[in-house]
Amino acid sequence: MRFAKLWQMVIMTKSPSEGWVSRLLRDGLPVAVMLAATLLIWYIGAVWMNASGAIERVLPHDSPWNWQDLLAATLDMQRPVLPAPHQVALDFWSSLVDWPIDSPRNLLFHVAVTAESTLWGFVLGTLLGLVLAVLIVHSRTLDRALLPWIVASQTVPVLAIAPIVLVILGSLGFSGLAPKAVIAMYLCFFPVTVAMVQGLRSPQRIETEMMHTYAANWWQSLWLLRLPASLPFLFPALRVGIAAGLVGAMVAELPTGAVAGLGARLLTGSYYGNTVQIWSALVMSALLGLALTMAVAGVERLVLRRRGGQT
Amino acid sequence: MNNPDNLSIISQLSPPAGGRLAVEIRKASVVYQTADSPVHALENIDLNIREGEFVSLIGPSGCGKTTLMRVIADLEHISAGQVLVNGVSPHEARLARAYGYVFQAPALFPWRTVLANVTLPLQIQGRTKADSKVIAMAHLERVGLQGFEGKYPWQLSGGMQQRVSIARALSFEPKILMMDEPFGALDEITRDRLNEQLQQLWQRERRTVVFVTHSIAEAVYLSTKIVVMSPRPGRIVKVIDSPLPDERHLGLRDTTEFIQVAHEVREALADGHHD
Amino acid sequence: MNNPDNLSIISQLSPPAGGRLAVEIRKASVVYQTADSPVHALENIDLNIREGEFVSLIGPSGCGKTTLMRVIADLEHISAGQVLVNGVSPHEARLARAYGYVFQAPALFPWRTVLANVTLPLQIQGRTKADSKVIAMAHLERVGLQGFEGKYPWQLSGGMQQRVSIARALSFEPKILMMDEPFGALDEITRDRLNEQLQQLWQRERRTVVFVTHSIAEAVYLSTKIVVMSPRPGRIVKVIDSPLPDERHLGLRDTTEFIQVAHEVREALADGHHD
Amino acid sequence: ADKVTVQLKWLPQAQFAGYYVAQSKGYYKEAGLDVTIKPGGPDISPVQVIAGNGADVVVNWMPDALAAREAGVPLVNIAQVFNQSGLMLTCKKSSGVSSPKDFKGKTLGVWYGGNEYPFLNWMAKLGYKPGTDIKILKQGFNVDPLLQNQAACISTMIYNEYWQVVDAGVKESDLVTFFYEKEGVASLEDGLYVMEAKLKDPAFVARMGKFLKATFKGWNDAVKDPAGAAKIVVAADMSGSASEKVQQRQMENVAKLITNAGTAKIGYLEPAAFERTVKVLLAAGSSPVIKKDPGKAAYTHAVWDAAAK
Amino acid sequence: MKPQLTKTLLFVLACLMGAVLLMMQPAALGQLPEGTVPAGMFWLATAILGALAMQSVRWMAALDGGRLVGMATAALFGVWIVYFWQLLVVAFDVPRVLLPPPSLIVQAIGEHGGILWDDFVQTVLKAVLIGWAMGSGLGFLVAVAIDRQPFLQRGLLPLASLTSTIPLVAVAPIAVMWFGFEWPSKAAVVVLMTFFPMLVSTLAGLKASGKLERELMYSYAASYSRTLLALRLPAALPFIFGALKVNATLALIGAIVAEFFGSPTSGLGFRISTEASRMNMPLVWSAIVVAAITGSVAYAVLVQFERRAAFWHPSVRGA
Ligand SMILES: Nc1ncnc2c1ncn2[C@@H]1O[C@H](COP(=O)(O)OP(=O)(O)OP(=O)(O)O)[C@@H](O)[C@H]1O
Ligand SMILES: Nc1ncnc2c1ncn2[C@@H]1O[C@H](COP(=O)(O)OP(=O)(O)OP(=O)(O)O)[C@@H](O)[C@H]1O
Ligand SMILES: Cc1ncc(C[n+]2csc(CCO)c2C)c(N)n1
Ligand SMILES: [Mg+2]
Ligand SMILES: [Mg+2]
Repeated sequence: MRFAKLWQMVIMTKSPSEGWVSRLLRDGLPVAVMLAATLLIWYIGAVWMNASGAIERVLPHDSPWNWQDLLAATLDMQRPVLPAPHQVALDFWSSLVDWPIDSPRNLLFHVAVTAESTLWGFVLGTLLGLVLAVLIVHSRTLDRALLPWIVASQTVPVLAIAPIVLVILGSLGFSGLAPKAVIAMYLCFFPVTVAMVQGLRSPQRIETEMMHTYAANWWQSLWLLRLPASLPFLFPALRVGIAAGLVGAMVAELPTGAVAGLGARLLTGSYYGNTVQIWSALVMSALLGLALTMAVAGVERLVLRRRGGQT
Repeated sequence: MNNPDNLSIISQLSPPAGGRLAVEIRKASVVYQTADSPVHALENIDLNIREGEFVSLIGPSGCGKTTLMRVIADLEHISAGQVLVNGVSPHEARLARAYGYVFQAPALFPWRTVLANVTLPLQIQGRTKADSKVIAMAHLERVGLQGFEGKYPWQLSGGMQQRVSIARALSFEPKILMMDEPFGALDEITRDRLNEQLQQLWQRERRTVVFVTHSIAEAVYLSTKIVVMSPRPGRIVKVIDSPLPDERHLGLRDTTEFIQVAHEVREALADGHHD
Repeated sequence: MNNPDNLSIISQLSPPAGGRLAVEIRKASVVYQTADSPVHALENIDLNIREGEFVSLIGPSGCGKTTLMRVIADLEHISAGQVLVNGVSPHEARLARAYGYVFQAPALFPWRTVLANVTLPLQIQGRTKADSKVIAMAHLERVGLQGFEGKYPWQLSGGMQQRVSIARALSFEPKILMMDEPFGALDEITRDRLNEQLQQLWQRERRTVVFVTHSIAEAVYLSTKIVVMSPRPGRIVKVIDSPLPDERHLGLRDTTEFIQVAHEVREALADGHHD
Repeated sequence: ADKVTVQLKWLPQAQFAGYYVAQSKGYYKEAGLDVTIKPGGPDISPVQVIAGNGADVVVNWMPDALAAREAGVPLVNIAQVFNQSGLMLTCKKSSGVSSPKDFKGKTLGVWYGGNEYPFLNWMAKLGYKPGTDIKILKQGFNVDPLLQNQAACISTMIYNEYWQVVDAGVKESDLVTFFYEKEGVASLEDGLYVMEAKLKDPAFVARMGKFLKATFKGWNDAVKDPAGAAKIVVAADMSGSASEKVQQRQMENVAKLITNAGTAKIGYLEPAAFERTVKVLLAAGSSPVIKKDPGKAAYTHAVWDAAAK
Repeated sequence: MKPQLTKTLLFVLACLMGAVLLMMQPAALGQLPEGTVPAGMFWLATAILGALAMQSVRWMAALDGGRLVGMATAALFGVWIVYFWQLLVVAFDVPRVLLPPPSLIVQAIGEHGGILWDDFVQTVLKAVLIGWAMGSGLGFLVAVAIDRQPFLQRGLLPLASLTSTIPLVAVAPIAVMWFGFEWPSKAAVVVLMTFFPMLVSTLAGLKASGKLERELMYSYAASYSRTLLALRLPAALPFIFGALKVNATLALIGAIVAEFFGSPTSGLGFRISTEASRMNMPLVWSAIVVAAITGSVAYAVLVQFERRAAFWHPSVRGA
């Protein structure tokens, strides 16, 4: 019961008075139409892009075939350039129901692996981002010396040097989850730092001066004014951050031996020429990304509600 | 350099008769360093404020009213001269929580309820939760906001918000109440009502109040002493001791006595307003 | 439902004697649909504004002054009743560029110079560049801003910005000038000066002006007709035709005649102010 | 038990069946070893891993290992599992390639990361200048460039990628293949390498000896029973992508590269084969893999001898 | 203010001199005889220099002055980082395949300047620039096009957020399959990565103009296109530039990573991946340095453009 209520609060997007039917119509209908359009384009694209491959490898060379054969062939290829939506859906579904949840052939198994390193990276990255932001706001030295380098740090293609990072961390004794979490963290912390620097500085002068007239100390100003004021900045950054962390975690899976996880699944799909598998892993990673950002958005809503529902 | 000296005589002519000095300002100057040229926000200011006085600062934009308030509140440092608050430096006075400051905007924290906003300074002073709550509720009642303590600031009208801000400034019982255009953003009717309430509050408690306003009527209605300032550089043009009785009501504003004082203030303002 | 009928008699009692009707409002209502309950922003409003009149709307916050202005300016639709501007619907009047609107904030485009801001409506009307510039310069001079045409808005003080906004509204010579608390954010001295300039402008050109203010003094000083409104639901409490002479100066404000009208307005306000 | 970590060169597949079989059948445990098998992948350089102390022994190809030696990571070959090269160039007939002289003007897919040197050597021999006479593309992990006709030929392994092309629907009769072994540019592939410094420790040598012995036992089993090996490999694949059918076929082909399986010579590095590889590598056109002959220090039979005992 | 400046500069100079002296020690040059470790004195000197370096940055930061001082502080900080990287990597004898000292990286940049230039041309001038311009441009145009269609917006934006969570590692192999191994496939990845941030930002930017300003235009009976040009696009500029800046780094990273999945034989990503597996770490790091400098310069250039174009915005004019 409590859970149901909580869940309702999480998924609630508009004021409760608005009927869910009208909400569904207003928000759901456009999405449904766009989805349908996407599917249609996808099918057309599948036929279009697979045609030459089908003619070359699938359709008989010696006997005649008509366009229906071609159509059927393009939508049911072993190694399509673009698999048809129903192929992906079937593969996706069968991976979920045909295998036990702890089997490496079940996508949820990989979701769990990737989500774990993503979440660790997210938590660590958020903490790092918070600490850096507090330090930067606190110290002019760090503001001037560090902030430009934090921006520059993001122009280093971490994804490109993930293998090196992994080896270096490995030589320091970190292996398994840790290096993946570190790379996810590297991508996570930046948006948090930038937003929090902005957020911690968002209190107007009048507000900081008010705290000054109360003779509040640094810690009290931080805790009572700066942190609460920065929450509206923090949450959008967290949403960006967790998506970035997912990318980091998946990339980091490749050089860890691609043992398990959605990134590994993508890689091996590509390696074994299993295009359909790539696409269902891709769909799954997009869904995971959506779920994670929605979870953050849910927490945001709960927190903002606790402080009165407005920012 | 003779003009200010001239003027300072005025304030020195009214000696600290009726009580101890709450604020003592001697030859204070404030110069802001800006990119192109220094701004003389205050020049050679002399001013005494006795305990229990209601002093209004009035003058055109940029004449240094806010700066003067900020100097007293230790939010700004003087470039020359001396300032004493309750006999000590503004810094010590601030640490001793000698004053409450009400800004032009209510500056309430939107993530805190009305009650939590009022308890904020108490919490910072280390009072217990229960204590703070009792005190805060008492002050909310005093400004007529009982029943609203659970609301969030944006659920209140502008006038109510400003009253919360006043309750907050009063809550830790500061000796001095500093108010910088507290009613500037309100409509005239609400403003009148708050003026009346502020008057009654001052009647009851006789705290020292330093008040900034742009409205002549407001200054005359509220104050026992009106300080008229002029800009570039910021200085005091005239200090007018109000002949009005201490007990006041809004109807007073249509009396000739009131109009007389208002006229005097307007003339002083026009004198100082030379651009 | 009888009360408004009652009140509407007042405005019907003053027939369109001295000129054609610029604005004609008959039994107009505006209801906002909100999440919980509908807000009756305006209810059964009757109002005639003749050409060349200077009409002030005054009343407590939320009484519908802005809504009324917006209805006339075709920024809001009425839920019931009828509104005519220059004899046509507000929509047609807007397309015919019948009015200039001055908002409470200056609403200048920060990426345009002062001059470019003023020429904007002229350009939209399809005037040539050279033409627009000549007209804009003339209007900038009229509000005392010659020499500032090359500056950007943020390089001006609040009062100067508001004057730019007025020059912009005047520049395309609209028959009606709508001003929604144009001086609300300014200090009293600057405000006085702009009031004086506005008065002189109206003297010279006798445009129809609809003006919203919170200040009784301002309303009395400027208007030929003062419309006092009250909230929940928004309605007209009283329409006061000013007995003051058309030619006015700031000194007028200390006369008994002025104080008399101000008193009348204040009383009407207090009547409508029931909360 | 003694801990041993082995870093593979590629994803878990039958190419490494010997190790998985030895692990699965408990041969390592019997030898008193606790072996960790780290799978590789496209972004894993076994050399970096062993230099970063992430493994005791790595599976690597000789060009890569000798290049690492020159770059300051002194790897030493302790055993050569594959005594034949499985590397080949696979072309579509339809692209107009039927012999090496048809390469001119064509796009050829090549694996980088050390594997390009034998190829460049070959092209140098044929007299082609990369970039002008032929166009080279850095091939990814799969055979798409050939299927999408983006390249006339691509690099494949006889035990793996070649069959992926076939599985994709291209008939074997439509393909032309060039084996490096036959073109005389082959270099030694999967071998076991350790850091030189560690070999000074007799205990390490003994441990590796036990490791080799158990590993060879695993390889012998795998070669004998490809189906069983495939099952074990599939079970070890945590990505859930490997299939038994594919792995069994791979194992059957890998078996052809271990011609000495089942004999006492399994895993023995023939000095002559080593010399041949070095020669190929030293002569790779304008930029040879290695600039100087590493000499006999680059391999040792000490561990193999210990295992043979 | 002036003496403060001189004092700081002198101190920085003294620190740098000390740094040069320390760098000339055998331990710092890696010239210690095989098997010996640097002496305690060396570590002591290093620690003291570290403290001095921190102090010098602190003083530099405390100077009054605008962006120039800020840049100088950041530069000084960077110099110290590189310096201690060099010192410690050599002194600890960290294997070159793990982390090469900066000196070797600089040397590699010098030696392989030609190669790196080719890589730069291949990756940055072709894939990144074209992809970035196309992706951002397309995002902008689509945003303007669907600005008037709330239905399309409500339908597209959730899909956009869904798409934006697709990791580029998944897209890159598909792009190579579809568009070939040359730069168009990299550009395609970049287009996909940059399209949605620009779309979303521009849509937000077009909504950023104040209600008052929009009503002003309405009261002038201004046309849709007029309002767009005179009001809404200028007001959207800060948002558009924000997206351009984010996209610049995204594009660079995207193109480089995409090159891992098949490429011609040049390009920064190609260089990084092939040289890494060849243990040529100095060259790998050279390519990374080229990428990082490119990204930072692009960012800085965009900031300059923004200062010109959105000169009126409070964040630019420093109000
Ligand atoms: N931080 C500052 N830096 C530079 N000049 C300043 C600063 N603060 C205020 N000034 C200048 O000092 C003078 C006095 O400002 P102050 O704010 O005290 O005026 P004020 O009387 O409160 O005006 P207002 O009625 O507009 O609030 C003005 O000319 C102002 O421009
Ligand atoms: N868009 C809206 N939706 C719902 N209610 C509205 C809206 N705009 C105004 N109102 C309500 O309509 C009433 C009249 O508002 P209006 O802005 O016209 O008042 P006003 O007299 O201009 O007040 P003020 O002096 O504060 O500007 C108020 O109660 C207000 O809350
Ligand atoms: C990045 C990269 N791509 C391909 C290879 C070549 N390679 C070596 S072993 C092996 C397995 C064959 O099934 C393959 C493909 C490599 N070393 N590195
Ligand atoms: Mg002020
Ligand atoms: Mg209004």
